[in-house]
Amino acid sequence: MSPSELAVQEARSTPNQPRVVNDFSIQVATVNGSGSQTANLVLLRSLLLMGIPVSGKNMFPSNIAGLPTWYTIRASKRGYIGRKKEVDFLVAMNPETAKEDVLTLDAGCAVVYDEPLKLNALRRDLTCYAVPFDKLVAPVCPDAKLRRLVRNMIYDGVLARLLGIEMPLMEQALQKQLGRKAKAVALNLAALEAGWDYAEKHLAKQDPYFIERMNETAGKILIDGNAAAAIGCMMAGVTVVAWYPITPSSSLCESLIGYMKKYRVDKTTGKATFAIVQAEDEIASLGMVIGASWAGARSMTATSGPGMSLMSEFAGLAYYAETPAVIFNVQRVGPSTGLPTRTAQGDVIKAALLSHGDTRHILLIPASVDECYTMAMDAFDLAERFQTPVFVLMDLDLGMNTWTSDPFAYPTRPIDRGKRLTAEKLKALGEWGRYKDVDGDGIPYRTIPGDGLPAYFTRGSGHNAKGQYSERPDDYVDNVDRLARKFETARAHVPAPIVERAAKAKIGIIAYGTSHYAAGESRDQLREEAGVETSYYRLRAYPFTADLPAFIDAHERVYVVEQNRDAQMLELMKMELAPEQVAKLRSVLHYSGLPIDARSISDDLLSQEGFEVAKPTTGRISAGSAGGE
Amino acid sequence: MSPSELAVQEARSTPNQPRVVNDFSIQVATVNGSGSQTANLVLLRSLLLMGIPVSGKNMFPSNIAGLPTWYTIRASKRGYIGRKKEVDFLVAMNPETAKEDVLTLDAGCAVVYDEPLKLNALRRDLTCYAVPFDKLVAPVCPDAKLRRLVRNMIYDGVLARLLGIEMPLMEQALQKQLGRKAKAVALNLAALEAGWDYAEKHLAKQDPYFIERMNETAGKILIDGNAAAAIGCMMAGVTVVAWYPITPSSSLCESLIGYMKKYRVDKTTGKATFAIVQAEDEIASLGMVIGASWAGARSMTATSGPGMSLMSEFAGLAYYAETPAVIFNVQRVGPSTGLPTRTAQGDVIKAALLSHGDTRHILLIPASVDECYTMAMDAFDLAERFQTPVFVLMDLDLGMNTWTSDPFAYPTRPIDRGKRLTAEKLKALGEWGRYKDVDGDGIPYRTIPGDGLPAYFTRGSGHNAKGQYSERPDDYVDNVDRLARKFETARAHVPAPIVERAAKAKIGIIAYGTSHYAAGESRDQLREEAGVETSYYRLRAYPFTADLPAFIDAHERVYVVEQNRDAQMLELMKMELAPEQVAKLRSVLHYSGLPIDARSISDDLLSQEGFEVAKPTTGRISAGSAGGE
Amino acid sequence: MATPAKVNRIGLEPQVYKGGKTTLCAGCGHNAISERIIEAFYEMGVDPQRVVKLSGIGCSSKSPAYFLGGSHGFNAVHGRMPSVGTGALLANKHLLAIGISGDGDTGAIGIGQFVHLMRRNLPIIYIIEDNGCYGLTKGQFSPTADLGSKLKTGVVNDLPPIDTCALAIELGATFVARSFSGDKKQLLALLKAAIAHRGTVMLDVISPCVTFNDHEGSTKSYAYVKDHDDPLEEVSFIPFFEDINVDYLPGSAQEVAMHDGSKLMLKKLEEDYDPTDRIGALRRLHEAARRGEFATGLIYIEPDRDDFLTLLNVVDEPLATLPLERVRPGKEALEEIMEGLR
Amino acid sequence: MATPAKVNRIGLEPQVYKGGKTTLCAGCGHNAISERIIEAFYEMGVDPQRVVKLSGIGCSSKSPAYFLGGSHGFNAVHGRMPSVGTGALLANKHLLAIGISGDGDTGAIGIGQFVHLMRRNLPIIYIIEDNGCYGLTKGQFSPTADLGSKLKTGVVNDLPPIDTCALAIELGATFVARSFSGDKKQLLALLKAAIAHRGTVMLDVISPCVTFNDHEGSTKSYAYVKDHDDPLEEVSFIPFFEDINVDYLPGSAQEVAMHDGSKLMLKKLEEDYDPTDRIGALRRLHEAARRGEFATGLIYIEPDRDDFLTLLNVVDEPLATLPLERVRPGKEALEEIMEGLR
Ligand SMILES: Cc1ncc(C[n+]2csc(CCOP(=O)(O)OP(=O)(O)O)c2C)c(N)n1
Ligand SMILES: Cc1ncc(C[n+]2csc(CCOP(=O)(O)OP(=O)(O)O)c2C)c(N)n1
Ligand code: SF4
Ligand code: SF4
Ligand SMILES: [Mg+2]
Ligand SMILES: [Mg+2]
Repeated sequence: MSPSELAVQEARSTPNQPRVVNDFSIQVATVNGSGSQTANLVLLRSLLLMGIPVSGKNMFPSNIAGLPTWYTIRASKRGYIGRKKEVDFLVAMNPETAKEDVLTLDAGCAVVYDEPLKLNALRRDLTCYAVPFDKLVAPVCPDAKLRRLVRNMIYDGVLARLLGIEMPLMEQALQKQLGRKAKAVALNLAALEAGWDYAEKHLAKQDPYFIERMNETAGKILIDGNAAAAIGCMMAGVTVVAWYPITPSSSLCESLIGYMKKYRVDKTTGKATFAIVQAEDEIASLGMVIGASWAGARSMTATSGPGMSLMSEFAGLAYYAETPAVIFNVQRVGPSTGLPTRTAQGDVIKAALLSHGDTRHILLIPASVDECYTMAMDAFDLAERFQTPVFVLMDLDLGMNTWTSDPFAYPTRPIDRGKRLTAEKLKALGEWGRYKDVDGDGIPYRTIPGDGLPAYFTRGSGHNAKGQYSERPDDYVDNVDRLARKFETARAHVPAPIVERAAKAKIGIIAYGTSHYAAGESRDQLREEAGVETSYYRLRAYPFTADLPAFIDAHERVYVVEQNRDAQMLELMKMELAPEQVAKLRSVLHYSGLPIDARSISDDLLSQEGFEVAKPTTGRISAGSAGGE
Repeated sequence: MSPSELAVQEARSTPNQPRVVNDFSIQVATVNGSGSQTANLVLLRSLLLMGIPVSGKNMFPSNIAGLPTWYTIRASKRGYIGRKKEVDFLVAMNPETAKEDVLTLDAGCAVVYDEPLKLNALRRDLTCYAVPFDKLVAPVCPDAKLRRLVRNMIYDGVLARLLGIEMPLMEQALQKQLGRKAKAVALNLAALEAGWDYAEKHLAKQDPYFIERMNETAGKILIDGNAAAAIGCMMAGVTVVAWYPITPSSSLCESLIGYMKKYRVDKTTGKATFAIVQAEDEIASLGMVIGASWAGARSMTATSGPGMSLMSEFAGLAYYAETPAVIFNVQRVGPSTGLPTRTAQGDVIKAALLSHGDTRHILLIPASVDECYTMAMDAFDLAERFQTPVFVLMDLDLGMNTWTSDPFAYPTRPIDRGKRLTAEKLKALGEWGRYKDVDGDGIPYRTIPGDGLPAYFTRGSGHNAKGQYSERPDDYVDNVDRLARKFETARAHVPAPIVERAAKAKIGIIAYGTSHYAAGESRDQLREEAGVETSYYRLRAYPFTADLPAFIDAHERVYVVEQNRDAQMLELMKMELAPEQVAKLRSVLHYSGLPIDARSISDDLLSQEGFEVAKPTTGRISAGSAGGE
Repeated sequence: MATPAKVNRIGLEPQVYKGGKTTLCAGCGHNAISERIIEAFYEMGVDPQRVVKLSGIGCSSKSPAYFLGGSHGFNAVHGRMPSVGTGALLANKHLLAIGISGDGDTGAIGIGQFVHLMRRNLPIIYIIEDNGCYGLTKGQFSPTADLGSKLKTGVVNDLPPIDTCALAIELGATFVARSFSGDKKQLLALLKAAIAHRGTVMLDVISPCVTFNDHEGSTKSYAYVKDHDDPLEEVSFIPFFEDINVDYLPGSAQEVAMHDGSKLMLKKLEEDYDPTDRIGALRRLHEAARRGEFATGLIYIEPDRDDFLTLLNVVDEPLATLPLERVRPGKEALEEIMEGLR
Repeated sequence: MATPAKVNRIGLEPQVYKGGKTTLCAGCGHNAISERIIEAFYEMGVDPQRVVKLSGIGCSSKSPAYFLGGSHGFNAVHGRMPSVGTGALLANKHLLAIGISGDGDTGAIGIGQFVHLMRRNLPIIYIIEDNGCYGLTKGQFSPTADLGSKLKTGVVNDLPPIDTCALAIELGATFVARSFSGDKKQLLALLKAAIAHRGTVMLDVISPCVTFNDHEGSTKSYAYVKDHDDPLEEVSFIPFFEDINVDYLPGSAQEVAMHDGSKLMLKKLEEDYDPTDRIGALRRLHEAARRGEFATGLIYIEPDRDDFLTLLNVVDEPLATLPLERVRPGKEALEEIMEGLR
């Protein structure tokens, strides 16, 4: 682009906007497999190093290379880390989507684009910066084959200059990202600088977006939820893992393998204190977990919706046979051959009721990477304490995206291995029966193979309290009533909700998992834009804890925010709440496959409250390729 | 037993009871694999031939031979065909359970028993008839190997004499049962007569139970629900069946094979108008059904809970890919290695929501063998009309027990093959899109391979209205919203409930499936014994039809009667009814594995209504073997 | 003057046999296989309306979208293509079914359905696009990964591979072949023969994953496979509608007569190889594997066994479209049944 | 004077190795197998506390309740015993696992898990109680039903059987044998050898279903199997703790040294049979099948391959009971990880 062209474009922008500092979103549109992930993570980390609360979300297609991908980075001085619906600053690298990407922007946005795309011709209400990426990459990367990968680093340099990100921090982020690969570091540093230099020389700042140092991120880490959960599993002392690859859960087990190889192999003997098996499918995965848990190991698997569906039969068996099992479900959009790389909270009611017959499962629902870590530990404790499957419901957004967090605290609590019979206990009990409710909490004592204590023959429901085969109606009823009692006991042991009561709020909001961030931001919007005060109840587990009814009672209307079509958590609530409480419940749903955003919640809630809501903003992102197969 | 012993025993009985005519239950306790099924069915049919409303229920163990089995026949002049909780007349053939069988009887009951068991010594408040079965069988059956099988026919003869069943009808029933097996007929006739003769000569009638001719069964048939459903499937024009054996659904497909071989094979060419495949498992069964339906066949499978669990993933795919599928689930007690030979309505909510993600399925719930027949036809029509899986929820009680019914009516309605694109329609539409909602009812038009019309590539949810690959958020939302609309459309097309409004009733009862009979009988008990009038709503399908709220509104309290622990249908109702309606709902549950009985409902309902209810009757049957392994 | 368009024997242009634009990685072996499928169906003059394409889940299972755009296709669930294909063929026995699977889709989650499809000799062309890894989930080992093969991360596979060809032979498939996505000629000939065969065709095509499994140390890299390809014979296919006579020295070639009158000519590269000898075929597979090589070509054929649809003895018309009168027995039938129940 | 109780080498009486009273049909082959298992474990002096019994669903899968009453058992779901067994062994590698399955449980719904268990060479004794039918669901054909075998109703099976032994050999099992519930001596010897083997033992025991599949026309009836039993060798087992020397004519027997020092003596009935030759074993199975016979005895053995648990290289103690300090890395570890994420 010649300087004169640039001048034309400057005229088109709207230079009189006020400065927007540390409060905007950058979207990078590329194709996957093009190495853009490195550039995006470096950008993300550089903002973290600038001390600014930041979040990054990857919208990627269900293939390996060559299809459109959007990475969105949000800087938010107020600490909002949910998805922002509107894009403020676009980096348009992908010819295939560039036109639509630009056309869907709000007026006043900024665009850095690959010069040949000539996007400046499309609209006059944007600030456009053309960058000749190919021309810039050639000199810094003589090896033509590597250029495709290095090219993206150039936009980091451009953005650093345009937004005011400090280059030393950018370089530090790059070093961190690429680790000890010296050659790659050198190449990318050169590209970074080429971008900076080009912007310095050729691009005149016209947009209102600025990054300035803050001090909000000292000591923070950057991690995805899957890796966080993996650390939690390791710290929980998991010993047997069986898994089958599936997006978006694979990286949980893959991270775990990495950590375990490093920290759970005996330094002297080279022997592992764990066994991790890539099973032939999800049925086998859960079967192995059940077998291992039955034999006394802390055992887990991770999967997503299709895998969970396949686990249905075994999940019911484990519920009835009372074997522990920890199952991570990193949720994605259903069904199979659905949208495996999009996020959802769509398996909630399914997990709660998984299997045929009368079954009910414990669910833990982390909202943050820190909770992925801590709840992984909770899950093992609860599974062993209650001798039952425990599902940890994450989602793609939490599991695969990179989040900032305080560093994880070393666990102070010992692990809870539940009611294992011991020789002393046996003596105290006099007679042991595998399914006897000796403590009145529904939880029986168990023995494990090889422990030298009485053996029993494990089956589903066809047994009496002693564990002997029985088809007697009374034995069956006694047993399933005890199981129901056991589930009731669990209410007091699952993670309690995090509740924020606003003094005069008539409205309550209930959210869970990753809906939390958008819900929190929406509460600010509601207060600040519409004067609506809200209380907040962040649900963290099923069965619901005893305080849920009270929260609802304390408000006139309560909105349950979730990321599925059928309001699944609300359905679970309706199943057990009193009608007076149900009467107060409303639903806010978001189920497009993109992470939920605050604006959508606020608009929906306000319109249900009778407010006039502006037409949805145009800031609808074009994530997703269509047609033409 | 000598006549003098008999005299002792007579003294013990209570001869002053009033005559009880055509209103009592007979329970035959044997071991399975002993040929008692023939004797029991002959007894059952003889009562039918006597013109008396009758029902038979088999409580059998989960093995093949040698374990306790109880067959209960109920004669009811008022036409009650649900299980009667109390046993009035016991035939105790099984040494293993005889003691407990006798000890759990109410006072005044009658017992025919195998003499060596000496059951008369156990209680003085029963009428006991000793029969030396071994002595009687030897002369009528010279072949010692066959005696085990023939021996049971003797108690039919004894009962005929004691109760007053006409021998010619008994013989007619026997002929019918054994068909053309002349040798077997002769042997069994001899045994029947030996029983009669023995009773005639040695047993003095002391109990109050009598059978007398009525005229309530003219033209009626005797059939089990599985066979009835099979006839319905054949009449529906099913062409592809894939199944995997599982109790209690196997006999549905096995009956179907029998009928199809007889009526659906071309007489001249010997070629079949159907393909029935025993698949390798239930996942494959449903896969085959989906493939066949997709390619245009009317296709079905039948299974039970464990199989349905395994079908979860495929069920979700079919919902999203919009392929028809008819799935019979003959419910049994969960889970796997549970009580496979006991009945339950335990898969209701699971079937409705089967699979991960946002899915919702149509359920049809027959209560009678006639409905098994008609709803089988409805199921295919609905599956093709709505291009979605349809579950027919039966249960072991309905599917495997023998029921009386009016003969089935020949279908008058043509079959509905749903919205299949034709060349004309294509012309009219201009452009076809596989998932376009052209009629506003959520139902798109489909083409099938080989029809010469436009082809499409079938996937789950990753497509736009034209059927092209898409990951666009808006395409996804549009599509799943249309699916929800389609499900709404179905409300008006599923079988409507059968409603009986009682003029001044404040109480409503909702029941479904086999709970119907006990519910109906309970309504009479409530009226006659406690003066409680009730209205009745027999639910026959999910989604619920539009009149459900109105029924609830019209009553103060509504009891939902079902055979599972968790009140699953009630849960489904709570998920969608208004809080005012939910507030009126109560639950009556029965989940011991035995069919529900009227007395249990009445007692439970009355106690919820604040009535003083007598302690449960002792008539608790000992069905089920325990322990000892 | 427009040159007359190139058409096949049923008058269709090559274009008709193409599909959507591939979304697989550039250079992926699967794309080469799609191209051969397009050629084979074009050259054999198959009516696309008669074809159904089935697949499971994986990069490979996506590929049916990239050929035969005018045919119906069904991208089913992971590992369950066989059952969906079986159902489709039960509904309409005149369909020509081609199923595409991956080594993960078939060898791991789908091995059960694979076994039973082979056993039934279902008339389907079952192709495994075999790259020894799970491409779509980013490169984990699949059950066909060879002992000692390395992941990019350096992890070594310590389990023996499942040889899908040996398995298929053991289980009763009647046409078992192995090929290489890089061997255009062999693959094309085998695909044409597959179209002509009546019964299960199991065609394992080694198809390198250029993104995750094409490095040094991988035994499924393009280079490794090219180097270790051990063809059993030179395969050529002579369709029934072409009148070609090929002369071979006596004993130097074996001619296999196909069901539809086509001929498969196998020019021997080894004196004693006989693809109709089951145990010989198994031995040969084991031997090649022991040497770290891939025996390719037609490994086993049994041209005359009844396929599953024949065993079922159904009417000639597709079951899917039989009219009501053919599928609903008359009133008398119902009455007879009722009478039997009284 | 009380006679001293008969005890085995670890001092336990035979009674200890018994289980609950069988609920299977009188005469069921499965009961005979349970009896041999009781004998084998007694005579080998296995500590019942070390044993875990796993099964799927079926009459066969019920039978673990009828032997080794003092051992833990798990009656899992249909066809999935292998995964539960795998899990149990992962948790505690010192357990001795015996899995009982049926031909339906293994051959139909469970064939996928079967394939992968064999491939892994998991150290388990995997017994198929093979009656060619689904006993517990009343006699339908299973995938091991032979071509042409008849149901009681006269229906003829028109699909070829899956030969689980051939499959196991193809897949990598290291001890593959077939026996007959009616051949006490052979079965007992094989079971003892199974206990001594380290790796997957796949033992297919033909076990007639007297209720549904014991009639004329069935190829799995007691009479038919007795008539068509084709033993490969006379098997005897000499446990490591017994000092027996058996003399055979040179060349008339093959001695297989087991992992624990025991010896398996195979008195040859055929000159050339060598159970360490994979392809020879497959050929012999095929030949017997072609003749309508069942080759029984030790079909294949590979005594030295590393089993799955060895490959995993885990610590010597059971994973199940490692104390917290062994399974939770220290504070430094977490800090190091956190530092890497900053
Ligand atoms: C039930 C289920 N489990 C797991 C997955 C995730 N998954 C998608 S493709 C795939 C493996 C594909 O490997 P392969 O069949 O070899 O195909 P390739 O991509 O290598 O061509 C897996 C595990 C899934 N879609 N469904
Ligand atoms: C998921 C599931 N499908 C079907 C069944 C029903 N079922 C129980 S046992 C059995 C077959 C058993 O056959 P086999 O394994 O050969 O054992 P056998 O009874 O012959 O010893 C079947 C199909 C089940 N329990 N679970
Ligand atoms: S990841 Fe591998 S298998 Fe998948 S498209 Fe790319 S090269 Fe092909
Ligand atoms: S039905 Fe057959 S397999 Fe089952 S217990 Fe009886 S004889 Fe054995
Ligand atoms: Mg692959
Ligand atoms: Mg069997």
